[in-house]
Amino acid sequence: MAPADKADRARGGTTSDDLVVLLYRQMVLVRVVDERLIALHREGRIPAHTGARGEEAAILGAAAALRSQDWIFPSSHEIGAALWRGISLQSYAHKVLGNALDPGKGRELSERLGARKAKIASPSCVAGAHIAHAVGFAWGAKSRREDVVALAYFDRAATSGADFHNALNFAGVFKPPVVLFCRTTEASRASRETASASVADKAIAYGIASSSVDGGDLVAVLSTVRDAVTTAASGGGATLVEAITPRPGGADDPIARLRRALDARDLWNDAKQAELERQLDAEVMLAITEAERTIDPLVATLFDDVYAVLPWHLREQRALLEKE
Amino acid sequence: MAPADKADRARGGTTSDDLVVLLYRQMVLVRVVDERLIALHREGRIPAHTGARGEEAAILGAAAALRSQDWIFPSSHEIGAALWRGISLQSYAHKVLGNALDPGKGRELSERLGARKAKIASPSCVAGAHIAHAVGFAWGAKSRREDVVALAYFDRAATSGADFHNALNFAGVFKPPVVLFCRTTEASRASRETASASVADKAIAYGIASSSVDGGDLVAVLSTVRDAVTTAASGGGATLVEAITPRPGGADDPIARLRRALDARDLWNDAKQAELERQLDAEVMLAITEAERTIDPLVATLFDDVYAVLPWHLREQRALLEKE
Amino acid sequence: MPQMNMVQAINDALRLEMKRDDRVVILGEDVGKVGGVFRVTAGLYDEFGDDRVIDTPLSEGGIIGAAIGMALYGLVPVPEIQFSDFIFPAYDQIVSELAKMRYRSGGEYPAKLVIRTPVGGGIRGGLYHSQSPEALFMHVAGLKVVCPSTPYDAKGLLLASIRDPDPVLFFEPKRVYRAAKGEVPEGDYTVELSKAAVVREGNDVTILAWGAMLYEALAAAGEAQKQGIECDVVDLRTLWPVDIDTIIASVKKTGRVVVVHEAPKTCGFGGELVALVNEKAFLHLEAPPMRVTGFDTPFPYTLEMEYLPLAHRILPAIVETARY
Amino acid sequence: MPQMNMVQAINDALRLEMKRDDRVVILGEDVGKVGGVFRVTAGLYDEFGDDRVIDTPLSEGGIIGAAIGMALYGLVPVPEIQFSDFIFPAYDQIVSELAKMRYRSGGEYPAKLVIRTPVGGGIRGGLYHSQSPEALFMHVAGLKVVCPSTPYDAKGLLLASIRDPDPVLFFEPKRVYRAAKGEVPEGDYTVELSKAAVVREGNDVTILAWGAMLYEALAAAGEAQKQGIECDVVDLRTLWPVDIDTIIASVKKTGRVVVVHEAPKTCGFGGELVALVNEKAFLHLEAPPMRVTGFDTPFPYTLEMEYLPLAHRILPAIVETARY
Ligand SMILES: Cc1ncc(C[n+]2csc(CCOP(=O)(O)OP(=O)(O)O)c2C)c(N)n1
Ligand SMILES: Cc1ncc(C[n+]2csc(CCOP(=O)(O)OP(=O)(O)O)c2C)c(N)n1
Ligand SMILES: [Mg+2]
Ligand SMILES: [Mg+2]
Repeated sequence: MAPADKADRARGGTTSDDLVVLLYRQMVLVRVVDERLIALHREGRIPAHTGARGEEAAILGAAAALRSQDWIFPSSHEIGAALWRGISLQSYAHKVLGNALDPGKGRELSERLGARKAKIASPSCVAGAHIAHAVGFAWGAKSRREDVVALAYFDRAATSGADFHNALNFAGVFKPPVVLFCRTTEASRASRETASASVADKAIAYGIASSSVDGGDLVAVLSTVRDAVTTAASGGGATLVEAITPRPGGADDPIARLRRALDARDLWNDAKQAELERQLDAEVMLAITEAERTIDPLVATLFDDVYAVLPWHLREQRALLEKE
Repeated sequence: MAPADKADRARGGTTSDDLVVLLYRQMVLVRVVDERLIALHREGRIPAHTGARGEEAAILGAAAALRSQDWIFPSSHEIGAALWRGISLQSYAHKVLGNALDPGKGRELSERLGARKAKIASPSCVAGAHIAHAVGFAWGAKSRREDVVALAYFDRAATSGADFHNALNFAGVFKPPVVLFCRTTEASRASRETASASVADKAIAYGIASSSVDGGDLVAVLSTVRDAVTTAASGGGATLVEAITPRPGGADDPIARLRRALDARDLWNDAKQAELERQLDAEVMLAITEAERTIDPLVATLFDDVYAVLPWHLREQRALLEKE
Repeated sequence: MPQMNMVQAINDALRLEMKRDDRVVILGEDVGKVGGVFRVTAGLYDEFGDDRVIDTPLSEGGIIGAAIGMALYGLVPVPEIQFSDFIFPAYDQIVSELAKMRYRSGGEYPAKLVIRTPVGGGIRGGLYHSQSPEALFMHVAGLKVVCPSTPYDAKGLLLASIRDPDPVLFFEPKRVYRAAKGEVPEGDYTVELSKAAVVREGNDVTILAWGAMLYEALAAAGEAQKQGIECDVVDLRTLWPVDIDTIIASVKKTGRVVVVHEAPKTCGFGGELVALVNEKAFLHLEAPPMRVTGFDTPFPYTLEMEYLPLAHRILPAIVETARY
Repeated sequence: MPQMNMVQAINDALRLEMKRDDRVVILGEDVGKVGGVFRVTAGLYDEFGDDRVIDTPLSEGGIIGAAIGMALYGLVPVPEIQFSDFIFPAYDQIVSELAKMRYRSGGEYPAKLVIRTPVGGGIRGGLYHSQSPEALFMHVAGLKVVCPSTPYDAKGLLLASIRDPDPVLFFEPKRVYRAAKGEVPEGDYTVELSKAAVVREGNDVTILAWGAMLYEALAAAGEAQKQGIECDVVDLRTLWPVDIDTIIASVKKTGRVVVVHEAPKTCGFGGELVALVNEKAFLHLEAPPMRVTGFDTPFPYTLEMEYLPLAHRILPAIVETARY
């Protein structure tokens, strides 16, 4: 069962201790995955990995605020949301290697993970392109009168692009049930993306609602995004949520912070932590090792999925390649 | 002498009666041109003409607020600004016909008028594309430390496009001396371009200054844009000015309104009006008749100005066409 | 059977398909209340309501970006781009997202939509209301490109395009929107994609054409006959994937080829067709395949009839090829 | 003479020209403090300051739109697009504005800039860090397109491009950024645009190639020699306007042609070259010109080496052409 489904059962709209502990474990999982993959890349075993260290509370808080029928439009690095939605570590490991068992057929970079069964759309490398898709998708749900909310993850740099502008403008005019979730890293606030006081302020230009939240605080993100989902689901249209995320590793590190809170309430302790890390690390290594053993996609698959059916010119090109 | 130069001499930063009367005459000129060209189009003598009825005060007020070294980036229909800057009616008439004496060489639609000698950039048909150019141009002046301000005209619909977003975002970050002048027609406010309360509000998203002004009030536009020019010229960066323009013909018609004010102060009267309209109408008709008599651009000119120098393939294509 | 022009035939197809399939929605600039600047969507807003015939902000990027999202939700959007010259603000969404969605997601996320847009010159539209951008989409894997020349084909191809599983660029030759008339069956029928039509038979020269230029090709073929040259005139109808079998069969019969298109010559579809003919029928060629195309200049305004590859420019190419 | 790789040679050209001409400015994403993701602009920020080496927001449309405005002011911007895959958000500004500015203004407003951007695959970049979009710019009248294959040419062609009066797309083959090494003179020199280089001589088969694929062509030519086939290998260097004389002279000598490029086959530059050879050397052709290109699929990730037209795919084409 996907952690998200367990949570759905546990939850009923409230933030139970069970849910928070479940999410804490997922945050640790994501951190372990990131650190392990970065190390494996240094060893030359896998392609480059950026990860989302410091953004775990923002990513998981937003994902956990969604209902099971809601959809996620990821940008990049939101592997945590996919694992939360039940994508297995093994499946992700195959993707990292881009091998024959990668459900994405070895077509895209390792941190661009979509999955229909998890209701996660196909991410683009083009920063911000998917924000417009989330808006159109939610608009589709609205026009079919179905109770589905879409959430798009993106970061501050994506707000400079045309797609952000188009998406928010259409969201303002057509009021689809969408949550526009910006992960603004502390570090990125120094960069010259915009002179606006905040990303949240940009909502004014489009006549949509907005809120700001401490992206290092899991429970705060969860509750802020839940409100936005409720607004969306009840016909209130789009909300631009800005979650400002801390630098990882320091005192504000979202995992360390949540850990302190759980420890204080005896919901967690050093022994549990050590055991969890050992177990997760082993799972990650096992999955990667298994993926390394798997063959590459077959050459003929190069030509699949360009169109629904192979047209004559791709049949010819495939035959040529197979002949060689 | 261009009306703008006469005005420059008369002015010294203040809004003298002379200046207002001069601008009033230009507003009437533009209206006469528009009405005459629309009628001539109905007769099938010239291509379609949209004109700028109701927007004369906004267009001329903004143009007259600029200093002689400042540049204009037009969108469309801002023929009034070109005439103000000294483009002759005759030259414009040649453009309307797209003939051999059209300085634009018969390459663009009749209401897309640029002219280097009048410091008016080349307008695009792509709504909003030029706004980014105005920002880049002003940025160029800033980086050369030269005291030049650029003003871009556009309308509310153009705010939906990517170029508006890019231009304003870059303007916020790099603070070029630019005035972003939106002509919002009363009619267009009903259209579904945006859910923002106003165009001026959109400045918040980019951290730039803004102001709103009654676009039917020549003197108000003049003074608002002068302020924006002063801000720009003194290092204060960009201002987004929204001028809301009335429906033409009614009580709020900008020409009728200014006329009432001038009449009340004995600066204008029926006799002057009748004389002016008669004279302008004759000038327009003369210019168009002359333009109609002028031949089309020579066929060989089709290939000029694609590149600075004709490359081999265009030499071949020109030879082919001339052979036929 | 009723007589229709192409505008009516397309309108008929849209109405029929919207009745048959409630997932079909139309969106674009002024497609709703106004019924489109060419009246192609006239009446649909009243019949299907503003949930299914949607006036959007002036943003082609927003239109296509949102339409992709709608398609992911399960709708079948048929966005209109008012003029194909204005498709470029949406180019990134089309080539980076729409064309690659199925592929990059390993087949999980086909994104199906049909983009309708008028193409071509001859209506005194100047640089930005005249272009024929087909090659810019054919070079991008994952897209299909269709361009009808008759009302019958327009209806049948549009219905086939909407029901096809892949994204289609549906280019409408606006010069013959009203001029092309013919019998169009009431009710449902399709014209299969990737099937060309031999619209005139002859053994001497193959002419490959489509859209508005088909009529010029036919006129030239008529003139050529007076000189004893019999032409096989092939209306490609679907430009990509093209009906290679029909083309090669004709070329094997005639040994001589003239390709006609409005778009600029360099890297246009003409070059591709010449290369394909070389690859598949080299030993049958009795003369170098010729291209009669628009010139490698922007589309001019006054001299547009000199720019277009009209019958009087096609005829000498036919004669030269035949006599080679 | 110092040995340089291509990154160093381009950096050297930029430094030299920025010293020589203070109108030259660089702008782009992370071109300043970071020195570019490929380090091509390294050190320039420190040397010339942030007025001339400018870090911009993440918006290719904004970068090119603003650069056009700077060019109109009189600067000579050399914007960098971080990967050519991300050039499409700027496509409208490039094809509708930059390419057409001189033409539509009747020659009054040339807009001169050089857009530098890395192209090509082979670095495990997947769909969006690997493409070769040259044909999408060559089809648009008004642009020049350059792609060097050696450090010497990269420096000389970049200096020529910056001094050329027309807008240039300068495509840098990133797969050989560091692998291509050679002697590069210190100080000023140019390599004339539109001049190809015959880099290996032979009488049997002409190979037309450029960029990273030149090395594959040379490797294949070396192998072919072992089978007794002598190849004329032509490095086009400037893709458009291409050096037609050198191409045709070679084809008249050999009668056989193989074109190699990474971009997809359909409507790529290969088709154009085949058509040009047909038009100008038909009677000299002893075999059908062949194309060895990328496939008509999006650029894959895992299977990229199967996608690329490497030497082992070029060789059979050479042999087949030679033995035809
Ligand atoms: C349209 C587009 N242009 C350029 C890029 C390349 N790119 C990827 S990340 C990035 C810098 C901005 O990323 P940021 O979010 O600030 O850093 P991150 O959080 O990814 O570390 C750039 C320019 C892109 N993905 N999309
Ligand atoms: C990018 C782009 N898309 C479409 C168009 C076509 N177009 C011209 S005016 C217009 C309607 C919006 O114009 P608006 O300013 O509201 O009306 P106007 O003041 O011109 O009468 C449209 C869609 C365009 N010029 N540019
Ligand atoms: Mg980021
Ligand atoms: Mg308007």
